[in-house]
Parts: sequence; structure tokens; C-alpha cells
Amino acid sequence: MKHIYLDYNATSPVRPEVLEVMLPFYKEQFGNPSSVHWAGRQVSGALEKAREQVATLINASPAEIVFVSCGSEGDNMAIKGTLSALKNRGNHIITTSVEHPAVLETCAAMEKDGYDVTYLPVDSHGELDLADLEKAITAKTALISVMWANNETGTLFPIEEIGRIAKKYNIRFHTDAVQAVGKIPVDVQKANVDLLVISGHKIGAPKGVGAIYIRRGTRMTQFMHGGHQERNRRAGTQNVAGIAGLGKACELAGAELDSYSRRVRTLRDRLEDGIFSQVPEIKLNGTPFRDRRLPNTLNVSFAYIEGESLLLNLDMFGVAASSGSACTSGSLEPSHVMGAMCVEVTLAHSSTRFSLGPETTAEEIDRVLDVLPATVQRLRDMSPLYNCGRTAEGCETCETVRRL
Amino acid sequence: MKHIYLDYNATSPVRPEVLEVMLPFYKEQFGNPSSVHWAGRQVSGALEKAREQVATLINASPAEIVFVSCGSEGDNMAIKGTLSALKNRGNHIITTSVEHPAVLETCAAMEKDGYDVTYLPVDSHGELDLADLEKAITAKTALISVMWANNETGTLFPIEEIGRIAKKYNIRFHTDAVQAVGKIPVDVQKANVDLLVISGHKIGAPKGVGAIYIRRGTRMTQFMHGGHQERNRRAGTQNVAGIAGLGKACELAGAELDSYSRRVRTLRDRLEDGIFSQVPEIKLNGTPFRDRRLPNTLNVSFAYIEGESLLLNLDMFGVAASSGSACTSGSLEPSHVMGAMCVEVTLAHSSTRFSLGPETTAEEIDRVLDVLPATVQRLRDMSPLYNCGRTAEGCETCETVRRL
Amino acid sequence: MYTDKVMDHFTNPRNVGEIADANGVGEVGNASCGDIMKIFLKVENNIIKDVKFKTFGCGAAIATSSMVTEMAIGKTIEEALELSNQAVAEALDGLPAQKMHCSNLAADALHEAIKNYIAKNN
Amino acid sequence: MYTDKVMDHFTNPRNVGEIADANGVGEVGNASCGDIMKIFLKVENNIIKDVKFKTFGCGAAIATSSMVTEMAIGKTIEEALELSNQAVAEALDGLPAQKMHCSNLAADALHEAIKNYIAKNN
Ligand SMILES: Cc1ncc(COP(=O)(O)O)c(C=O)c1O
Ligand SMILES: Cc1ncc(COP(=O)(O)O)c(C=O)c1O
Repeated sequence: MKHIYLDYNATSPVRPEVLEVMLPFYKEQFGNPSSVHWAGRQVSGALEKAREQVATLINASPAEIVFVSCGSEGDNMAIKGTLSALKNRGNHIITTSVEHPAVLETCAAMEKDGYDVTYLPVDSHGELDLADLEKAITAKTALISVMWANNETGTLFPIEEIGRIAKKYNIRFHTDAVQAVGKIPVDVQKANVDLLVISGHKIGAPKGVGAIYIRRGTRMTQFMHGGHQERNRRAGTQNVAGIAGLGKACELAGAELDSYSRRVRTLRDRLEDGIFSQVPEIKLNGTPFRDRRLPNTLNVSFAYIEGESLLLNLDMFGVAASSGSACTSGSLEPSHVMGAMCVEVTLAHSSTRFSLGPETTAEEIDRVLDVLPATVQRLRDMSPLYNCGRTAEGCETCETVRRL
Repeated sequence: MKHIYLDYNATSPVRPEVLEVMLPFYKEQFGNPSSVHWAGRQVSGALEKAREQVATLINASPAEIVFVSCGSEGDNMAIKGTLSALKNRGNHIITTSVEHPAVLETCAAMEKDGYDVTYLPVDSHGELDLADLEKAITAKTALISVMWANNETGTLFPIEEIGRIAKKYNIRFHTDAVQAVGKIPVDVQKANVDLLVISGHKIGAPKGVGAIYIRRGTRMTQFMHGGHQERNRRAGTQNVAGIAGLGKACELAGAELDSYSRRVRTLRDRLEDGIFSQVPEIKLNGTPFRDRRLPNTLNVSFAYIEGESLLLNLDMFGVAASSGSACTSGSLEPSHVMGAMCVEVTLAHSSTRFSLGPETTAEEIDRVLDVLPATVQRLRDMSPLYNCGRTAEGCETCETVRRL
Repeated sequence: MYTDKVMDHFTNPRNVGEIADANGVGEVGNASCGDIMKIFLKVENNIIKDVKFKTFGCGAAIATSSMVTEMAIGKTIEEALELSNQAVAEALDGLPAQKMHCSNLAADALHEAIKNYIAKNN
Repeated sequence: MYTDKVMDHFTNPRNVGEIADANGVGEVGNASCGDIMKIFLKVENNIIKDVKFKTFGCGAAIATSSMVTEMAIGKTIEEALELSNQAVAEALDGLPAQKMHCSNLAADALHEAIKNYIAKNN
């Protein structure tokens, strides 16, 4: 069976060009970049090259890039490192209610340590009201942390405007750009961000490597203590192969950004339009304004059916997607992002994300459109919520479920 | 020129069998282990297999193994996670003065946060007096952190005895076993450790992956906040390829431990005996009792010459080693390990570590013994400290230098 | 994640649907957990002659629903009341730990349906 | 890390040794930093006729020592006093940042030797 991977926001395959760049560092060029001898010298250049490649993609200088082990580490470091360094400045953080857990859980941990956190609400499209942001700012606000693009819905945040507000009030600004970098143009100068986080495995580099942009002069307490690596900003022997791969992936992303985003947007629109014309009783999650959404992302709730069971049914056809259902989140609650957008709870359980990538083809999209309507119908026919006006018991027992 | 790599304590090449295990996860098996679909299912088994392989090597259960990004992260997590979870128990840490910076700098950061740290002294062999340890324990001691083997000298610590003391006083015990695992038998049950840290790149797995053993029931505050990975103990998408590689490397290390240690010990002894018989005015750093030292490690100071210049000269012959000289440590001071052992300061600057690995051959050792004496002599002839009784100026100007 | 038996019952669920003249109906779960199971019974002479189910929920919820209908059919209502969620999970060769709690309610739904039958017929 | 010029001077240092009848000797650095440089001068008619050095230190320390001897030879003592550590580093096409501070003292050692010569000969 042909596999159709539509879960690029979860992770992506390593691109062959990237793997090729990585392999020598597992073989002859195995040295520790801190070593002075031939083995160290063979690899230290690779780090600096990658730093340059990452910096170029986001319009930063190489010295402003620090390599970390994943997006989550970058977010932990940005938030904890800032709050600890700016302890005298204030104990207040502003973030949104739809951030990734790497930000939300870190903020929750900070609350336990006595910090105040404002979780800005979003509207039913998952969009932010900048007036809310400005109102939330106090004299004690040390950090604003707002993601560039939401991983579940693809909804974009107005990072440039937020950057202007942060600058106006002289507040440090961190953005989790894990889903944005490589998919849309990201420019740290234009956006006036101080801290920006990238994760390799979302853009064709391997799992286990990421980067954080730290604007020159930004004071941070270390998160990972130890040796002098990364100019004392992140201890631990560098993942040389992964870093070289991240550099290459950023170079490729930069070169292909235009063609990628046009192509993937066309395919995503084809999928979106196809689903909406063929499947009744569904709801788009995230902003309906396609220009304010990542070009590769579509999130839909199929009423009356639960997300995991839909995923597993699609999986039988080789189609990989993801869901905001509790069953796939590892918790008992459905996605907090759906909750923040006031998506009704069964619809939240049925939310399904299709995220496309550079290898996605029109044939794959058409195949999904072939199998999806019948799959949805099959599960609806199994659902006690569907057509329950006609069941023996009537609808009284479904009172917790509101309809579309 | 043939390269002779004698810096395995700094890092090691990825073993071909390990790379082979890793490669599929960069290609077809690229899924996110948290995903429910085929792409996720293809890889989640690999994590559990690796967990089992790591656990087996140290006599733990798979559920007690958490994957991290490097040894430094493991040490940060062990210390910070313990102190935060045991805040009510006490604010005192006991460690040694010869730990790796990943432990020492983390402890120093804790001191800034109001914790008390006892840095136990070592004797001139780098060995610990257990009476000092017991004396240092107070009612407020929350953690004992002692490395299993010192990275610079190879000196082993009496981990089983320390484990007994920790148990007697009911104090949590962490050991940085980055240099021990894979080189000597490590058994977390026998040693009664609660937390133990491993780094992949020291044992033939890639850089960017490590593991921490957390004894069942050990309460820890999270260090990396975010998603539910690693049963809520470490957030961030797992480095699947690296983890699979670490598992394989542990399996190989377990299978080969006896033959490896016999072989490498023979070669190390050949190097040690050769150097001591051929080069005058040198000093062994670390314990002279070879059974209390890692079988692969030799640390020698060559009087009158500075370590980096010796390394670079050896490098011209293709020989890679490392040094405790300030010039290679990234700071202005020579190695803190030499300092803690009261090694006189110029001898500390000249300390040179040879660390052997599974690929080291007798021919390589003999080649080093061929080139080393003349190289040392050449640098001594250039040194104002050598034979300075016969220089024009006499010795008064060298008063900071004590002789062997 | 799921055993072969779970996947078999999930992909080919037995006894899906409703029974128009059911004499016992039970429902458990709620939408906020993402699992609702509804069981329809046809009981004759104290014996479960027919069972059907409808389920909104994850793979485990659908598979346990299917399995419980297979296990219940032909049993007396007393025997059926002995069927536990645990027994259903075991018949499926086990469920992932995180599914034991909230998706493994099919036996409860069966019990509710039996109680409904008893209440109606006494 | 090091430029080709540094490596050249490090691997083939010029003017290593002592001058038995030196009329100026200077030493800088100290053992705890890991760098000691000693310069021997033979000055005739205010001109540096010969220079030799002995250095305990890292690659940069040895290369700068070697370079400063090459730069000093043939110069008047006034000209030699103008030679700066910076100029030596530049003549080597630069040094790594962390070496500029403590291993780049060769010109200082030369100046000490010249001062020693002046003191002895006045
Ligand atoms: C004893 C010891 N602990 C910790 C570390 C840190 O390991 P890593 O570089 O993987 O963070 C090292 C290696 O540098 C080490 O030798
Ligand atoms: C928006 C966002 N932030 C952070 C992360 C965390 O990245 P990683 O899994 O590399 O730690 C992810 C991916 O899961 C993400 O989508």
C-alpha cells in the first residue's frame, strides 16, 4: 500500500541532501569540536557553516545562533533564561492560550515559582486581539512569548505588530517559530524579535537538533550549565551531524521557499476545497482567511466521529494525519487549542489536521479525497451521536453534545 | 599521514554497526514516535528496544531509562530536578571538586539560588576520603553527586561504598557515569545509585543523545517542560535515530566489555610503561593504582612544556590527545582537576591525556612511543624553564615553578 | 500501540448498529472524554439473543464495544453481568495503559443495558 | 583555529635558543597563566644584530615569539620599541580571540629585553 504522509507538522523525513551532509560526521569526521587536534579541527568549521546557514534563513548574524537539542529546549531556554536574567525587571509573562506545551508547560512551571502569567485568549478563528495584548502589559512584564504559527491550525500571529508593541514598551519578545521557519518568510529584524526558536525535524533536518536565535546583547541566564560550548550559552558536546544537517535544511528551505509555498498552498487548497465540497457537517478550525494560515495546514472537525478512530481508518488506506482528540494527545482532554477557540467538545475530539510537505503530490491529495468521504460516513454510521433524532432512545441522553 | 586517535574520552567515532541501526530512521522510518499512524508506529518500537538495551547494560529496568540530548543535560536534570523536588528535605548538596563542569557549573548555579554546596577535596591521586563524605552530611543534605570515573585522569570513585553511605543516611545519590559506562562494569543495583547519567558519543553512539537512569519511585521536577514524551519526564520530540544508536552501542558495549577492557588495558599499560621508561621528568596524574583507574586512560605531565604546544606537535604526527592546559580548556586557568589534586601549576599546564578506544592498536601505541620522546625534548629545548640552572639569567625568575 | 485483536475488532467491528425493537438500551461515557458507547439488547427467556452497539470514540472504544457484543451474545443476563471491562480488555490481548481508564467502558454499557431491560421488565 | 602563518612559525620556529653573550635579556608572563617568554638580544651600535627566544606556552605563544624575533632583527632599538603585540599578531595573519590576551606577549618580552640592555649600558 502506498503511504501518504500528511503529518509534516508532526515531523518530516530527513531530506536526502541533508543526510548526505550529515554522514561524514558519523564516519571520518567524528571529532569533538572543542578539541584542538585534527579530529576537532575537521568539524569545528561545520558548526560555523551551519550557524551561517541558519542565520541567513532568518536574517540574523551567525553569532546570534545557538544550537540546542529540539524546539522544546529552545522554548524552555528562552523563557527560563529570560525570567531569571530579568528577575529585577519583573515577574510577569504574557503568552497566548494556544501555544505549544513547550511554552505553556514552561509558563505553568514559572507560575509555581511565583511568576504571573497572562494567557491571552484567541477568537473562534484562533486569532489574537492586539488590544488584549497591549492591555495585558504591566510595569512588571518581563517577557512576551507568542508563537509565529500555530501547529494545530496553522493560524499565523501578527508577529511584526507584536514586535512593534514589545519595542514600544521595551519588553523582551520571544517567538516559538518552530512551525513557521521554512514554510513562510521569517525575518528577525523586520519582526523585532529578541528570541526565536527553530526545530530541525520540522524542516527536513533530523530529530534531536534545533536552534535559538538570541539577539545580540540579550542577557540570558544559562539553561544548560556545564562546558564552554556555544560561547558559554549552551553546555554539552554539540550534535555535529545534526547541526550540519540543520544548516543544510535551512539553506534548502531558503532557496525553495517561494516554490515550496506556492506548490503546497495549491495542494492544501485542493484538499480543503475537496473536503468541503464532498463531506457535509464539518467545521474548519483556525482562520478561514487562507493568507493568515500556514500554506501547508488544514484542520477540520468531522462532526459525530472521534479523531483517533478517523486517523486509524485513514491509516488503513496509508494516509497519515493527526488529531486534537484526547486519545492522541496523551491526556484526557481534547486539544487546548480547540478549547481556546471555543470549539464544542465533541468537535474538538474530532478535529483532524492535514499538514502537507514538499513531497506531497496532487495524486496523494486526490487519493485522500477518494477515501475520506466514505470513511467518515462509515464512522458516522457507527456513532450514537449521528442521526440520533431517529434512534430508539432519542436525543435526551446526548445532552452533553451540542450540534453544529 | 596515518591518524592515531587517542582522545576517546573526548568523543568517539560512531561504530559502523550503530550507524547501520540509525540510518533507517533518517529515511523510510521518519515518523514521530508520538503519532498514532503507520509513521509513528514504525518508530515507537525502536525507542522501547533502545530503552531495554540501555537498561540491560546497567542492570536497570527499561521504564527507569529516560533519553536526553547529552551527558550535560542528564547532569543538569539530575541535580536541578532533585533539588527542586526535595526542596522541603534540604538545601545542601555534596559533590567533589573534580566533577565535570556539567555538574560543577550546575552546582554553582544552585549556589546562586541559595543552595549550599560542599565540594569534597581529593588527595594527590585524585581519590576521595569517604570519611570526608560522611562528615559533610547534614540533616539538610538533599543530594550526593559523585562521578563514577574522572574524565581527565580516569580515577575511579568508590561508588558502591558511597551508595551504601547514601542509603544509610537516606540521601539521594546521583552519579555522572559518562566515562564509566561501556568501559567498566556498571550496575545500578549493586551501587545503589538513584540517578545515573550516560552520554552516547563517548561509547560509539552519536553526539546529541544520552540517557539518565532514574530509579523507580524517584521524585523529580521536570527540567525540560512541554509535551508528554518519555512518560512526562523529558519533553521534546525524541531523537529516534540517535536513541536507536545509543541502544545498539550499549548492547555492543555489554557484549564486548570483557574483551575491550582487557585489550585496552594492555595497550594503555604498554603506553604508560613506554613513556615512563623513555621520558624523564614526568609525573603521572591520577591514581598510580591501575585497578582504580579506567583501563583506557593515562594522564601525564611532561615538566617544562605546555600542553597545547605538545598536542599540536603530536598532531603533526597525526596523534590526537588532549590536555589540561588553560589553552585547551577555554579559560585562563589550567584544569580544575589538576588543581584539586594539588598538581603544581606548570605541571598542570603540561598535563596530557591519552585515552584509548576499541580501535586502538599496538602499532599505534608504538608509533606514539616513537615520536613522543623527541617531541618532548624539542619543546623542552625551547623552554625557558628547562635546564634553567644553566641559562644566562639563572633560576630566580622561575620562582613560581616548583620542580618534581 | 494496539494488539492485532484490537485492530481486527476496530477495523471489522462486529454487531454494529441498532436493534429497532430492543428491550434493553444502555449508554455510558460522555462527549467531553471523547467516548460514548451505546448498547442495544434483545433478551429472550433471560438469554441475550442479540446485541448491537454504536460508539463514538477511539480505536479502543470501538474494539471493546465490538468485543463485548461477541462475548455477551448467548449468555444469560446473570452471566453477562459478570463480564468485566478487564475481561474485555484481556479478550483483546490487552489495551495500552492510557486506554484502560476511559475507553474501556463497553462492559459498563452492557450492564447499563441489562439494568434497563430489568427495570423495564419488572 | 590557527592561521597557516601561525602554524608555520609554530612548527618551524625561527631563532630558538639563547645568546651566550647577550647584552639584553627580558622575560614576561608567568607560569600560572601557562605562558613564559624570554628574549635574548645582541645589540651593536644601537642595532639589534641577533635575537633568540625561549618560550614555555601554547602554539600562539611560540609563534608570536618566533615572529617577533624575525621582525626585530636588524632594527634599531627605537624601531624595535615601536613593535606592538598587535603588529605581531597581524604579521601572523591574526590569532584566535582567546589567545590575544595571554599568549600574545612577545613584543612585551622584546621591550623588556631592550630595557634591560639600556639599563645595563647606561
Ligand atoms: C564525566 C563527564 N561528564 C559529563 C560530560 C558531558 O557530556 P556531553 O558532552 O555529552 O554533554 C562529559 C564529557 O564531556 C564527561 O566526561
Ligand atoms: C509550535 C511548536 N513548538 C514547539 C515544538 C516542539 O519541538 P520539538 O518536538 O522539537 O521539541 C513543536 C513541535 O512539536 C511545535 O509545533
